[in-house]
Amino acid sequence: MIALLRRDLALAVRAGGGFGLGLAFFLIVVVLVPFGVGPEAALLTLIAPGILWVAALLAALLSLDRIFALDFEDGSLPLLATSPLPLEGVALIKGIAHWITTGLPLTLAAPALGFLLNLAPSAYVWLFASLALGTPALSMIGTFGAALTVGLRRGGLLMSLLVLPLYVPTLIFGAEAVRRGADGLGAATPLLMLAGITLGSFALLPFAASAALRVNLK
Amino acid sequence: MVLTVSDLAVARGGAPVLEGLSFSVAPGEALVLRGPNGIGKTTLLRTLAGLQPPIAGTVNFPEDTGAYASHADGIKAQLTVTENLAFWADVHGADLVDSVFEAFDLVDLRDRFAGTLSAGQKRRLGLARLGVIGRDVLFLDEPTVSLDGFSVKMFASWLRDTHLALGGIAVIATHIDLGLDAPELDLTPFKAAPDARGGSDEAFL
Amino acid sequence: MSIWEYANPKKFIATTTPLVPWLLGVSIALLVGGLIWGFFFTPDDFRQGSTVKIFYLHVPSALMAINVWFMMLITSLVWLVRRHHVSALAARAAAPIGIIMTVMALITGAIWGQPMWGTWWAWDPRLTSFLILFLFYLGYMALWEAIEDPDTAADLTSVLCIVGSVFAVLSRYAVNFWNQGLHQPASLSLDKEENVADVFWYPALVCIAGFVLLFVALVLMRTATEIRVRRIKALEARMRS
Amino acid sequence: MIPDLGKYAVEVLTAYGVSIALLVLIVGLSVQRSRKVRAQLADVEARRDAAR
Repeated sequence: MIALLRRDLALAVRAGGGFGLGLAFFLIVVVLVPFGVGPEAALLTLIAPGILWVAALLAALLSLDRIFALDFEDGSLPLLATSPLPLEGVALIKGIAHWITTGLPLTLAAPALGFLLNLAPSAYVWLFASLALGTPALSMIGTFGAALTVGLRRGGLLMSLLVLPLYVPTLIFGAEAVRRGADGLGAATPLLMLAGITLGSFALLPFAASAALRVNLK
Repeated sequence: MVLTVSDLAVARGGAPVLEGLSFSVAPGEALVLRGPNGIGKTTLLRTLAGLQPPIAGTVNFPEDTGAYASHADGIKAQLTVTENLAFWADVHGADLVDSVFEAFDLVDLRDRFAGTLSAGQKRRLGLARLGVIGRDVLFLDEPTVSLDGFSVKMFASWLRDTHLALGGIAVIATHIDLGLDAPELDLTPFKAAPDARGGSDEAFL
Repeated sequence: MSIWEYANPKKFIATTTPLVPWLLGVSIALLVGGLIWGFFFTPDDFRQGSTVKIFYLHVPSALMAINVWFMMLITSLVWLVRRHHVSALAARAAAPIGIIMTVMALITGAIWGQPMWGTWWAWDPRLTSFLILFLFYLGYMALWEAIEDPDTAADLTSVLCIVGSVFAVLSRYAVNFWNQGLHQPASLSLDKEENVADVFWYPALVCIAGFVLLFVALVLMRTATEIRVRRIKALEARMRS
Repeated sequence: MIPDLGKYAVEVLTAYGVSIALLVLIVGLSVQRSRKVRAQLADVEARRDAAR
């Protein structure tokens, strides 16, 4: 399983696309928002938590369809399915690799982008914590969505339609944690919920994803 | 270790394509599948390898000894030849032995990125994967597509002198003569009747 | 004689086809009766005025929107566990009815909300939850449409339905957490004090019965249609080979 | 005939109109598709019987 993780990370680094594109997309969305809503600092402070979370979510969504599609096209997926690796493990590793290549850089870059949106100073630590706890869930849910649509032509659009409603709870708790942190309220509850969603996703969704993969490989 | 198939029926897209197949392959032997396009060679190989369930009958061989290979060979263009092979060896918990590079004429290509290889070289790399994963029962679907005559000979001799000589088993679907001393199985007589039972759409007929 | 006998497609069609016109007739009679009763013969609410009449549409459609999804969850599980085709097809047949019910609950809710809260749309937890439910229905139906092989589609949509149900419940909780809301508590409560006055309640019960029967009739008819589509596919596949 | 709906007449009538339209829509679509598929199936069965 470590070999698979190493290979996926090496591929992400060498193919470019992996780390760079998601981050660039995140940056562009965050830069575009003030053009849309106006430069007023107070307004930006108010909406910054939500914008940062929505932008991170969209950036994570962007690279989801590559999770399995590339391995499906070149035939790696059936070979992995007949290898000694359990398919549940493959799905789990794919989710982790996606998080390392998109969720982790987004989490690290988000505080820097917070300055652009005039995020309240008290909110930075909460922004970082909520993204660190929440983005793994985004990756794992996305892995499940990618497994559902792996055999489909033009599966990307359909996958967004399937995955985005599943992202609702993560988004709500994530943005709420930052908002409460910014207002100086206790953000422990939403953070705990985020951690719960992430743990639950990692515990259960690999099974659902591997079930979907088996059906799609038939 | 024997591969035993008894009264097997397989389906493609829910409809039965082959039925009543029984054969066994002993260690050190190969079986070549013949039959016109669309008869179900790929479907049969995928079923044997466990990628899809049979609709009737059984396939028996020791667990975790089978490997499937088709023309899509899971080669990553961004990895070097060695890295590609090392990955598959690692996944199967096997060691990457140097003799594989010689057997498949990849010695000079070791550090080249797979993306820069020609189609034939890529196929050789894909087949070399079979040499590093340490699996005994191989299910090969048209393994020689886009190989030149020389490479076909090289693959055939690896199969004969290394894999089968060490007691391996191979079931091969191919249209060309590999020069193996292997029995052939023509699938045409096993074509499923139009009203064959057991397809997933049976309840609707 | 077990209930699973009706999971045979032919038996299902033979049994349900004669029932459908009767069910459809009774449900339409109940709906017309209940709605006329509610529309013409109930007084206006002292606080909400005549808008209370929307109640007879809003509550049954909202109830159905959730219960149809619940039925899809159960039939999906039955398909995954027992592999009865009729079960998977019933889930497929129910989804479009569910989405219509969800849209109806959203629209009547918005129209009702306008005079009561002064806005067409409020990000109220209940309304928002229905909007999310609408998205779930949309994704579920889109997945059915996108996959060619019917058994693959049945498997994948069933898995989606189960995972989706878990996340739908999570969303409901999350949305509650996010906004406390303007909506009155659910009208259908066993607690007498909170309950709506009987004058409003009896015609509403008739309407709910009408909605339920209409759903049953439609689901039986649509499942039979899906079975026939599969039969056409199966016959054509066999004729080609 | 129509009871006095007071100042909310427009809202109540729109709600009833839209809802009834939606119900008619789903019933109509279901019935129409059922008819079409039945005809198609009859056609396919006839062709199969002819081929036998």
